[in-house]
Amino acid sequence: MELISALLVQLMQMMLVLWAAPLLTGFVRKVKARLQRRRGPPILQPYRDILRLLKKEVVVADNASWVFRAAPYLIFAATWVAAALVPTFAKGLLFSWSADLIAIIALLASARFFLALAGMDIGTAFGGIGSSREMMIASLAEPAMLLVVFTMALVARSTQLSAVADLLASSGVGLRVSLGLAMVGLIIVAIAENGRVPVDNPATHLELTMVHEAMVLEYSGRHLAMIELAAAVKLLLYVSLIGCIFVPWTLATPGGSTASHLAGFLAYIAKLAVFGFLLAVFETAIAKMRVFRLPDFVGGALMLGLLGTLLLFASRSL
Amino acid sequence: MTFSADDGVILVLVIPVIAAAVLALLPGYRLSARLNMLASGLTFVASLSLFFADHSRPGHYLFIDDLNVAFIVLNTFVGFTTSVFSASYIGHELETGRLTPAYLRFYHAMYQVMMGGMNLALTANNIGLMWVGIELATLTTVLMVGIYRTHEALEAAWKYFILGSVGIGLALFGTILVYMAAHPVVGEGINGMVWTVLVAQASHFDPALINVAFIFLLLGYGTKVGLAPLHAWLPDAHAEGPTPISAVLSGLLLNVALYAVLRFKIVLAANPGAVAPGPLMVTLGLVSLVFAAFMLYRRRDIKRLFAYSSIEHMGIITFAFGMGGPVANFGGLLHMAMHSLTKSGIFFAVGHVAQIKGTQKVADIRGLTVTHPRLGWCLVIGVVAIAGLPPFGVFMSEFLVVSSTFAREPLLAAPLVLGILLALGALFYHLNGLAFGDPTGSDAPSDASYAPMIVHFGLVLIAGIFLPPVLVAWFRHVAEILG
Amino acid sequence: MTHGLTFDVAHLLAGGLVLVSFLMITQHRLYALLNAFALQAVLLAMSVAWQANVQHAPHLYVTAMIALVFKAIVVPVGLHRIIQRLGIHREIETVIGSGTTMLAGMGLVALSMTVMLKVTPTADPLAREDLAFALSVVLLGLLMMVSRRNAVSQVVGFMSLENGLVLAGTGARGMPLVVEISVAFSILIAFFVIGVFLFRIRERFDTVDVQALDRFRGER
Amino acid sequence: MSVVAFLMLCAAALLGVALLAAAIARTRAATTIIYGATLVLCITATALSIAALALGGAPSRLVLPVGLPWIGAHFAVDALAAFFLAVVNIGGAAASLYGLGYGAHEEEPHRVLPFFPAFLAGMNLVVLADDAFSYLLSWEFMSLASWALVIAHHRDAENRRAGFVYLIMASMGTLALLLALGLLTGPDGHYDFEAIRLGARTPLASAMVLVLVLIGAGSKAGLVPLHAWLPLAHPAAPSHVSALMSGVMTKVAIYAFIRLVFDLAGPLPWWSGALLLAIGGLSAVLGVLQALMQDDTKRLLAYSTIENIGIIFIGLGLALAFRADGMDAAAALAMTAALLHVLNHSFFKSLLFFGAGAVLTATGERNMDRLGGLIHRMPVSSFLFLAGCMAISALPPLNGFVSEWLTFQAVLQSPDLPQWALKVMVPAAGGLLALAAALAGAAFVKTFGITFLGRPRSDQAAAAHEVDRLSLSAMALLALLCLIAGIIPGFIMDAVAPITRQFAGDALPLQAKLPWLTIVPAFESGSSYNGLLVFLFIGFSALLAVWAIHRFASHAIRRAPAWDCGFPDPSPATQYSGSSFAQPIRRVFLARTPATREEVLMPAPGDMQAARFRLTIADPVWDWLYEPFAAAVEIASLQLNKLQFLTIRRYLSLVFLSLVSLLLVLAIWS
Repeated sequence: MELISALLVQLMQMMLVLWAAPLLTGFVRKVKARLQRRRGPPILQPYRDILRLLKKEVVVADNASWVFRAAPYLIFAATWVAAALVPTFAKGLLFSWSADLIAIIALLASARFFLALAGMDIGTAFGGIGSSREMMIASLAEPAMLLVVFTMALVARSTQLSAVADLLASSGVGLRVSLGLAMVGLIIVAIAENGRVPVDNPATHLELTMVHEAMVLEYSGRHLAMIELAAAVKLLLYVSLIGCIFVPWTLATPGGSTASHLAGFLAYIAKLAVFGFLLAVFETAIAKMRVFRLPDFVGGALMLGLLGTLLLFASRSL
Repeated sequence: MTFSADDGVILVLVIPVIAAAVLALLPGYRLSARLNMLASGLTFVASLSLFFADHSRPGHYLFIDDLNVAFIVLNTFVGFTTSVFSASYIGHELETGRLTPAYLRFYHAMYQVMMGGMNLALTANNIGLMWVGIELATLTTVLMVGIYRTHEALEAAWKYFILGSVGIGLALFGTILVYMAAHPVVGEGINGMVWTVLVAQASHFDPALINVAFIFLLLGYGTKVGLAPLHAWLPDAHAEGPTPISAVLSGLLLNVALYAVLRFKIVLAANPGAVAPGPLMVTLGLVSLVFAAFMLYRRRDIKRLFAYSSIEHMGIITFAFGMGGPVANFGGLLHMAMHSLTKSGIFFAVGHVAQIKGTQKVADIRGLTVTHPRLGWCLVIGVVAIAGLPPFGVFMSEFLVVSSTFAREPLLAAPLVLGILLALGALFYHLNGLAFGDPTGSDAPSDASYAPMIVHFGLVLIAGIFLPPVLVAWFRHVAEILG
Repeated sequence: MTHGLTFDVAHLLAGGLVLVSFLMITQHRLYALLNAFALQAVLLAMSVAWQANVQHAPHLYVTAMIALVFKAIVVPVGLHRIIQRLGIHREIETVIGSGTTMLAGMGLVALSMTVMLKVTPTADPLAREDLAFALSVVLLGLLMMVSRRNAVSQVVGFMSLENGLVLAGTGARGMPLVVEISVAFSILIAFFVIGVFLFRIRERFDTVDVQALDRFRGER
Repeated sequence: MSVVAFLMLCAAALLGVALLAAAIARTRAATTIIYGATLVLCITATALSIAALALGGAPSRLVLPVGLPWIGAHFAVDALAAFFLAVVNIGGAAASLYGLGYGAHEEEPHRVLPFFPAFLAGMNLVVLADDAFSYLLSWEFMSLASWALVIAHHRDAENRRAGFVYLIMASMGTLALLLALGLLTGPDGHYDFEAIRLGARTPLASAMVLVLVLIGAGSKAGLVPLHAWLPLAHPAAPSHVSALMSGVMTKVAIYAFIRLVFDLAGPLPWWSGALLLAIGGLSAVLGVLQALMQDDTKRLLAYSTIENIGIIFIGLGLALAFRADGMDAAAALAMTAALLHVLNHSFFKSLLFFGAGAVLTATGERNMDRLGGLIHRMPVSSFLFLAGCMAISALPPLNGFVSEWLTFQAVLQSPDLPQWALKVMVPAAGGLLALAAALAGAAFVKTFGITFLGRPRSDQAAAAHEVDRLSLSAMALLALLCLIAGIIPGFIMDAVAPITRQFAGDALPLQAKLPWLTIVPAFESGSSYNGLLVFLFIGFSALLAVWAIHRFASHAIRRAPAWDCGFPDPSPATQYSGSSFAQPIRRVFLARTPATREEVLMPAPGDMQAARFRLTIADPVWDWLYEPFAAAVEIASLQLNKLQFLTIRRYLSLVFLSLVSLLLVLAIWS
């Protein structure tokens, strides 16, 4: 019975991230449009896009290799698995012990790895631009993320997300400078990783400024759909990550009552809304950066992460 | 058995003399080359008998003890292999007209005289006789170095002669001083020059006197050993003389001179009041080692290159004996033997190379392993061995010397290691061009005689992996004698 | 009773040798140098003979004769010939000024004294003095070899070095092989002189042919 | 007969094969015979060593009456030796298998065949040796054999130079080790390791040993700043030998370090750990940055070896630090991580070098800027190479991730360290590690993307062909090992437990017992990772997606020219090249450093020729460390060489002066 419910929660969670992801994307777009005094597309537009793309035939460049065609599914799978391991409304997921925070980062890294390769497969100039810039950004964002993880793991003595959430939920930790730094760092990383303004503009098609779009330039039909979905899931993943680490109190505990799960679920939706809104505001407020200004921005996250880790000792030794 | 030490000793000394006389009279180089081989071979066999000779009864003039028997055997052995090599080498010289039959006759006779002189120096129990032997060997080698009668050869021979004579003079003065020191103790006459007696009585000698004596002997015989800064004659003599002579010089004469130094070191060590000989030898050794290592880089003549490497190794050996102690002495003795075998083997190879390519300039010899694989790889093996890389014997001796030194005198190990490394770098810097890359010069097939090389390198290889227990036990005993 | 006398005579002769050595390193003309050397040879012969007398060692007379005949007569005459034959000009090129040479010589003598007089007096005093003088003669000879550019004077330097050796050897009571050694050395010297003659070494005996070195050894 | 005896037999047999090769090298069948023999022997040795490890690695000893007299040659196999023997021989077996196919393309097989088995034998003997002499002998023999292999293609001046530099550095390392061993054995020559273990030594001596071993083994392993020879030498050799040098020989150096420092040197202070951390982190980051700048695939791989060695040394440094502070469990964790990475790196680095070799045989090109699109011509090789790239980029579920994950877990134990310096340094090292991992990802995206994807940049690349089956099977074998080691690392961690128990005083909890083959670094921390499940999840969800889409949505597909924002098919030259791919990272990390110099050559106004952009990549270590030394030798030899041209009189004065000075010494002292 125990197992069944846990399995149920796990599966619900996987489905949830899958279905909620486009919604979040659409919501952010909508809010952005409103803030820019546009009416903007309906919130459900992303679903429509994906469905249409799925129905269309795929146009593949003549010299595309199997990497090009396999990549979308691998990217999607890796992202999805990663997202499935992040507690959204309930912690202590059944399979959470199969991968910890570091593994989640690595899963996202593999997704990126294939995306970058796919970008280079056709052998066009834009694919190369996208891939090389993506890897440059990642080379800063990934270590920053890991340092943030260190900060939390050193507090929790574990890299297991549920454990971290538990610890932060138990008010024994209290508010720490280092955790605050970690949060800022994590948000910057999230922005960079999801290719949001100011790092990248998901709406642009001005070739020389785009990163993510440049890599997927050659994609069409179901492939593109997979990639778009994966991107949406990734955004959701980061949002729920931030949610579960820094607002862990609403998470339902395993074996808890259905009511608690329901409450957790509603709270989760609320979190998504809030973070989505904030993201939209942030994006409208700030302008896209030149590519070579990015290191300062993302490198800032790296510094914050390291600072957080070091300050941790200062605060621990109090 | 009825065999007594003296017979063996007599044989070792007499055979070369007779052979020299015969060779001086014989025309026809083929025959005399054969005879030369034969005589050297016989001497070698005779020397082997010395192992069974009893070492208890040292004579006034000659004697055999554990220290010199090894040197004699090594000496006669390398003398023999060199004579084999020289047989195949000299013929070519005759074809190219660098030597005339008359000179060849002279050459062979002198070869035997030189061997006789060195054997005399080694078997002598009398420091005067030892001096005579070394002088004899030196003068004959002087004549052989000049045998090509080219400007360079004469220049080299002349330089060798002058420096050698001064060395001889200093050594003699030292010998006289030793006698003077012994005089009050052992009384007048022959006894004052008998080494065994000297060692026995050394503790009563006047310290100040044998101190001076040792300085003169160290510098006098050190000139022969080729220790920097007394080395000047050595590179040119090696480079300009016939290659067999270079081989014998590097392989044997240097050892004999060092042997003389060791004899006197023992005397000095037996006297409590005297200065410790160690520091002097250590200093000279290190200077020679590092100096030669640097000099190796700028050599353009292949034979001069390996001559300098001889200086380097003599430096290591002198250093080892200067350090003293069972391990270091063992290493020194081993290194001595290994160096003679390896270096003479290298000179065999180099001799053939120079003959084939018609030049001694390193820059003009390229890609030997391509044109002459066997010769080229022999050279590579030789350089690998002499550079102190395993699995060859030099590695073992250097291992013993360095490790024991560092445990005792870390500061001394630094220059030692630096010198070894520098020398290795220089050798391979040259080898890179010599053996590898696109070949230059003639690729005419060589009628080289590989047997001597293979035997030498084979022995060095075996010694590097497995030393026969008898040899070891005996080396260790000698190491204790050396203190 | 005669000890004092023997000592003084030996001392006198040995000291004479050293003096003549000084004389030699200050010479500027070849012939004068040769004469000085001949004088030294004579003195050597006398001191050897005296030792032979004192030590009752007749074989030393042989050495004395060699010194007298060979060194005092044959070699100097031969060198005269060579000088004329090869037309070597008579000035001696010195490396360092004669004054400096003098001082250096003094220093060397002082050095040999200090070194030798450390020897405990128990050793035979005769031998001791002789050694001190012999050592200074040897060193002076070396000094001459290195401070003169001229081949002949270098030969002479070597010979005076050898005189010192013989002096020491004969001073050593009952030392065997002295005769043989002196003979061997005479041969050596013969080599020297012949070499100088054969190789037509006019001025320097530094080298046979300077160009040859640059051409062949050319490792510059 | 004991295990060690059998292993010695294998090594001896390898030497025999070397001799045989020297005899028959020029015959036609030689390649097959020799590599076949080495393959068999390596497999045997692997089986033996794994058996020894499985039996818990109780030390078994053997003394032969050879080697150093009055001591004999000692050989022994304990858990550590067994583990590294397995690493060596698996690599050797793979290389032999690859060589069976690859060797056929060798122009001068007689310059490779005799030395290949000798090299393998040398590496085996180093690990087997149990006394100072046999140890150093095998060590230098190994270097010598590999030197011969480096200059196998001796007609290329670059290779000769590489061989020269390599031999110098190797001998320097040997001499450093010799000094270290001399310090350990003491003056009266207790040369066998057992005696050394018993002998007591001062802390100072132990520290000196550490530094000397760091120089000796570190130069061989390629630690910054002693690494400069490595990117020259490893690529110069034939590819399967490069694989051995990079994948295996560096591991032998690691073994040397562990044996001498953890086993023989005795207790070490905590700062030794800090030292290792600093050097390791430096090597990791600088190595991978340099790798990213290279356009020569083999050189890139060589630099990435430096990075991975750095990672291993971070693990070892953590182990030392924890051990010094008595945190045995943490030390065990760090050491396990290091050992696991040793194994993993040997797998994927060999695989990658094989791949580079395959490209080399197929196209004759090492410069990736003249390659591209090979995935169409050599599908199998490219697939296997991709596996290698993923593994080395530490992507789950492959093996590279596991060891890095464990290293991170070890880093997370740092708060309990008492020393502040370490408290601060360890997370910093962790940061460097993360940076290195991310950059490695970039480097291998570049390698695979530029070489195999896109369109051919040269005719050779366009005309490439798949390589022979034997080479492919060797690569496939290694790729499979990468996957296995990635999804069930627990067994390996259990296998190395005796080693950590011996040298770190503790071991990880038994992994095999855990459900679903999960691995946990320590029970109290809830951290855990399960490669198998991650693998299954990804596979399952990917398949699910594919099935769902092809079942419910369209599966129509149409081929068309590339879109490329509407530029009609541009020339392959418009593709990103290797250096342009690396340009953003170069700008970020190496701008205005001596490592890179960019210059734009503008033609004079009115001049018709095009402007040119020149980029020069340099390894600053050359200018800072090696060139000055070389210059010093240059000058010194030049000055001293004047002594060769003095006149006889001057030489005489040298003699005279030394005589006088010695007499003076005597007159003044004594």
